Amino acid sequence: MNGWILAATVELAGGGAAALWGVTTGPTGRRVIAQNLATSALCPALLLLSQGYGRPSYVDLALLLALLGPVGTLVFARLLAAELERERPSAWALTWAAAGLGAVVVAAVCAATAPGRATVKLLVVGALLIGGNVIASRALSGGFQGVRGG
Amino acid sequence: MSDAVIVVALLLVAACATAAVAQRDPARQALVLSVLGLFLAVLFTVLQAPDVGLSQLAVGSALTPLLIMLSVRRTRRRGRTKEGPE
Amino acid sequence: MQILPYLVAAYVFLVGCYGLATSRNLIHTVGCLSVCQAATYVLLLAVGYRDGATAPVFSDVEPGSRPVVDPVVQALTLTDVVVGATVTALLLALVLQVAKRHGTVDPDELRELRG
Amino acid sequence: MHHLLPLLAALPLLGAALLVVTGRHLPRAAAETTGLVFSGGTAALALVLTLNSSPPMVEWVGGWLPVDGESVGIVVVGDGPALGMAALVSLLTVAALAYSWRYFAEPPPGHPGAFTALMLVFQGAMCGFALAGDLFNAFVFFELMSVVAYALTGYRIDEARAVQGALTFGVVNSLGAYAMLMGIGLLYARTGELAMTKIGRGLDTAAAGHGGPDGLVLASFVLVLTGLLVKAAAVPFHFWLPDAHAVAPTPVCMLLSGVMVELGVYGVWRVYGTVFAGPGGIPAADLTRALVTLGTVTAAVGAVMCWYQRHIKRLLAYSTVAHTGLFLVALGVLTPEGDDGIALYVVGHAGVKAALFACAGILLDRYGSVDEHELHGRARELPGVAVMFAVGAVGLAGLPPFGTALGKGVAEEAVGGPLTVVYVAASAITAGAVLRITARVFLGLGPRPRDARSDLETSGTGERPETSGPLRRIPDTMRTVPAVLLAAAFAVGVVPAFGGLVARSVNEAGSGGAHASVRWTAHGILLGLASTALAAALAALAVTRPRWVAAPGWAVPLRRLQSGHVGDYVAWLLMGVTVLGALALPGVLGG
Amino acid sequence: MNRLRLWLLAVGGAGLTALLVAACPGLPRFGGRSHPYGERAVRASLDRHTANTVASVNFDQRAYDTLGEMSILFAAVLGCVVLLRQARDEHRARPEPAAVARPVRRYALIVLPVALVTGLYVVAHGQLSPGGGFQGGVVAATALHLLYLGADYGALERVRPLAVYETSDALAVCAYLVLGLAGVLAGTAFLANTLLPYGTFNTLSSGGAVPLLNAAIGMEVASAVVVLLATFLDQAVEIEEKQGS
Repeated sequence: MNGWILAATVELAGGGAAALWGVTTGPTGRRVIAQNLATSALCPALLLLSQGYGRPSYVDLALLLALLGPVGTLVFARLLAAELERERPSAWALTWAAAGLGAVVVAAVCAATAPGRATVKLLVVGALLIGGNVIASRALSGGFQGVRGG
Repeated sequence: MSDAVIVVALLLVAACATAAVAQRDPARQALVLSVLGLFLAVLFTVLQAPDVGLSQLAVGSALTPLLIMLSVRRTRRRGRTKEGPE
Repeated sequence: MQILPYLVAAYVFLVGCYGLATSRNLIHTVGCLSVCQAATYVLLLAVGYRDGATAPVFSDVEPGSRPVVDPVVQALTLTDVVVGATVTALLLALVLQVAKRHGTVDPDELRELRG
Repeated sequence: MHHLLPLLAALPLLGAALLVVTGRHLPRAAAETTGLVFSGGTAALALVLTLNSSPPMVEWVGGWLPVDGESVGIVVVGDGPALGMAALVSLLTVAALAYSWRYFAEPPPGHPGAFTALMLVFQGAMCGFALAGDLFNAFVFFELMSVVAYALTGYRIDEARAVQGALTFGVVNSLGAYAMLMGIGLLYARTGELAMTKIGRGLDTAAAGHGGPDGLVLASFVLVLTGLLVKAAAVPFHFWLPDAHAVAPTPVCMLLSGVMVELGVYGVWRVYGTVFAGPGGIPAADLTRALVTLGTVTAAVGAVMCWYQRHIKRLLAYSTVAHTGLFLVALGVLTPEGDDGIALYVVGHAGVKAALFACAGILLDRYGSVDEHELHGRARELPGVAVMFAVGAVGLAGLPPFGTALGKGVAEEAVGGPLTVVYVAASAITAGAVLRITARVFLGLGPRPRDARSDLETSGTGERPETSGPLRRIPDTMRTVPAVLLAAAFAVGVVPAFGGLVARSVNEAGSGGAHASVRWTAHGILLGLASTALAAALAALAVTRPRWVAAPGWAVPLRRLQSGHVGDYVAWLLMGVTVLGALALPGVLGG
Repeated sequence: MNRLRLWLLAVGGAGLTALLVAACPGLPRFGGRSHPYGERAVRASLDRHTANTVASVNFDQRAYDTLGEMSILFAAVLGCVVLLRQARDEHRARPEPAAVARPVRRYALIVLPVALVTGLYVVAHGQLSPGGGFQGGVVAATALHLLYLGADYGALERVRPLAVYETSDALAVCAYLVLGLAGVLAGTAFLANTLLPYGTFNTLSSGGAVPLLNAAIGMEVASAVVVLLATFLDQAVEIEEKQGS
């Protein structure tokens, strides 16, 4: 048990429980937001775990999640567009808080690894994570309109 | 103590599975299932199975939700045309 | 901790079965089936786990420097994940056709195939 | 020679892939010929290997030969029963493909070979499952076989019943497969091995440590058997079968009822014999209790439900349920004679049942209906089909010298005592129902039956022919295939060397090395004649005095259980797990 | 809810629970050290210079299982194509183009190439680091569908000649089988990994036939997922029932 794993455990417990609560209660719009935030909570946890286990190859998991998590949210934004258009859910404070958390974790892990290809990969993960989440939030609060036939 | 993270991941999976069954609306269930996929991927990571975690992420985060949501859309659209033209 | 992962696997399987039996929507039924399958992943990987070990992937660690978990169950689970995804897709295709031909996805309203 | 064993699974898969690659550019006839070539080639290979299966062959896929008895590869077994099942599967696939020659109305646009390709994958999957000597590998091919079967069952997407039946089939069988995988996981946890023989040895070693089997062995036994018994459609796991077999396209029905269900029984035999038969497994008395109980109930329920059907394909599906029960009973007594008996019975039954389904398919395509009441007397113009249907019925009853009669006679002697009654009754009732159909539909005997309560039964009216429009003339392929199948079922009993060959190869692979001889006995011949006479009497009674054999009150709840609701079937599956566990419990407690 | 079903469920569920709980004490302690097959697999993998043991189990030691798994995917996709074909009473309608907010569209178009490259990377490194043909193939196929999410269905259809994907799906299956048959023709065994040199440990070409089988799976999975999603998208977006049917 080292600090990295402890941090990951805390983040997993807090972020995971919050995401689970959010995704099972309330109106549909809020649930989709919670689904989006689950990505932003768990992706940094995966980075921390990779560092904690001393296995740089585990970063691939975070990379894949940062790539595909927002894609999944876009799926919901696209196919639930009619409902979301009515609700227009937005939680910018939470989104930016999650983005900040992601940035902090990426910075911390970067600082702990020797500069090189691994750092580039981490930065790509960070950029994809933050960019993806912000865009997914944007898509939820009215990114798709007039989606009927398509 | 080093098992704490495994316990957390296991409990999240169990809770999320319960929630996925309890959501009776398929669109909402798809949301919970996608989160369940993420929790499973994390559980696989802490059980030191990154290969399986990767495939769970690849399948669970975008592919399965897309399939379910497309099916929901198709069945709902059917219901709408039955009620009459929009 | 000794048997918690196994209990979780059993619990998830049972919860999935409950959902299957009480489902009111066939798409939901297919979702519950994938919950049942999640139980098999948890069981298999829990069986292969080993305390303090790491993944049996030697791209970034020296072989033999650290104990590794069982790779066989991971390969089995990988196969299982693929099977789960494809079965979900095929069953959803059938649900779509049921929706078209019966006009409903509620199993209680299907009035064929009795006796 | 043994290097060729995995090809039995690989060749049909290669054929299917090639058909999809070239599918867009091939004319339909070429696609179907390709299918026949690949499936026939596999059948030939299976036959050659079967004839060379003594002594049994073993192949380690990938060349991972064991070092000091330990291997990391997958083992494929080529003993008599495995190769015999593969040969049976392959020959029946050839028959089904020949039957469906230019059969379906409209192949999916751009995929003229899709149906043939799926049939080839189905064949490859069943061969792979039959040869599997590794438990997880068996699961993979089991799942492949199921997935193809769901797709084939729902092939006629215009039919409301077909898609519902396929979905029920899919959900119940997938759940059964996952239960089986849980069981495999438990076995791996205990022994750390996946090859069946190694698991068996591992269980014995573990049990030697702490005296006899424990809860884990029981749980894994029940879970693995659940998967296999769902496939074998034992009561109460059987509900999906009539729903699926009655709605699948006819060539698919021939395979589903002819061999796929029997592969479930074969799986039980293989898994018990190699994994659970040792001192660390489930004691023989418990297996006997479990299988004989479930088998008897299955035979009874199948026979009763079969009798009250008016949908002809559904009736045949229930007769498959009844016969599976008989197979399970003979398997459960765990004697070499019992094993030989079911081996022969399965071969004969496959020919007879496939031929009956083929005849039902002719009715469907000629009249657009498979309803006994609606078709009353209409099929008088098809005397050839009538003869085949009647011959199939007496084959089902076990009239000597059909292969079914030989197998049934040997099995009856093996089970002995009151269980013989189950054999005679179940085969007589199912055959009587088929004879009743022959009399009413093909001969127009008796008054036209009146429709009963429609919420209790599924009628066979309003079905759509599988060909483009109702057939005016029955194609030669559709007539020849059932005739050949019936002749084959006849030959199984008549060719004297065949029974001995089957018995020798079955006993060499299992049954603890004990050899039993298989021959016609006066006892078996008399019982076969008795079943046939009883069947004829029942049919005559039903046609002339319909009121005497009308559904009594006690049958209503039984029929209501078949509710068409997938939730009910899942609940029954859980119930079945519990019953199976309870039946196998005493040995574990005692140990 | 049906009363009988609830009773069955209660009794059956209780029985299954008892069975599974009874099995738990018999299971080895979680995290135990006895994994005979696993240890043999690790040794065999290192002998053949495959850094990712899981890839070695999947594509070398238990490649026959992977053949079955691949066939399941192949059969399921073929099954979906057959089941979701256009029925007699249906017709196709052109979907209307969707209005997508500009940042979302831009994001989709930027991420698409990144995801494709990631997918290929995951496939190519399958025998070294976590990942492989299956994971990478799904990522690559999902990437293509960003076009649907970021633009509309018409844009996706323009880059997706379905026939090509169906053919490459089946070709990949053929390639896997032919690689397996090569072993039989060479006189060793089906799917034997003895024909190619094992290469240097922890490089892209190590492991003999493992990278080839891995690539075949990657191609198969990517094409299969594209076809699978295409059949569902067609249903959800294009195919409509005729009015009055």
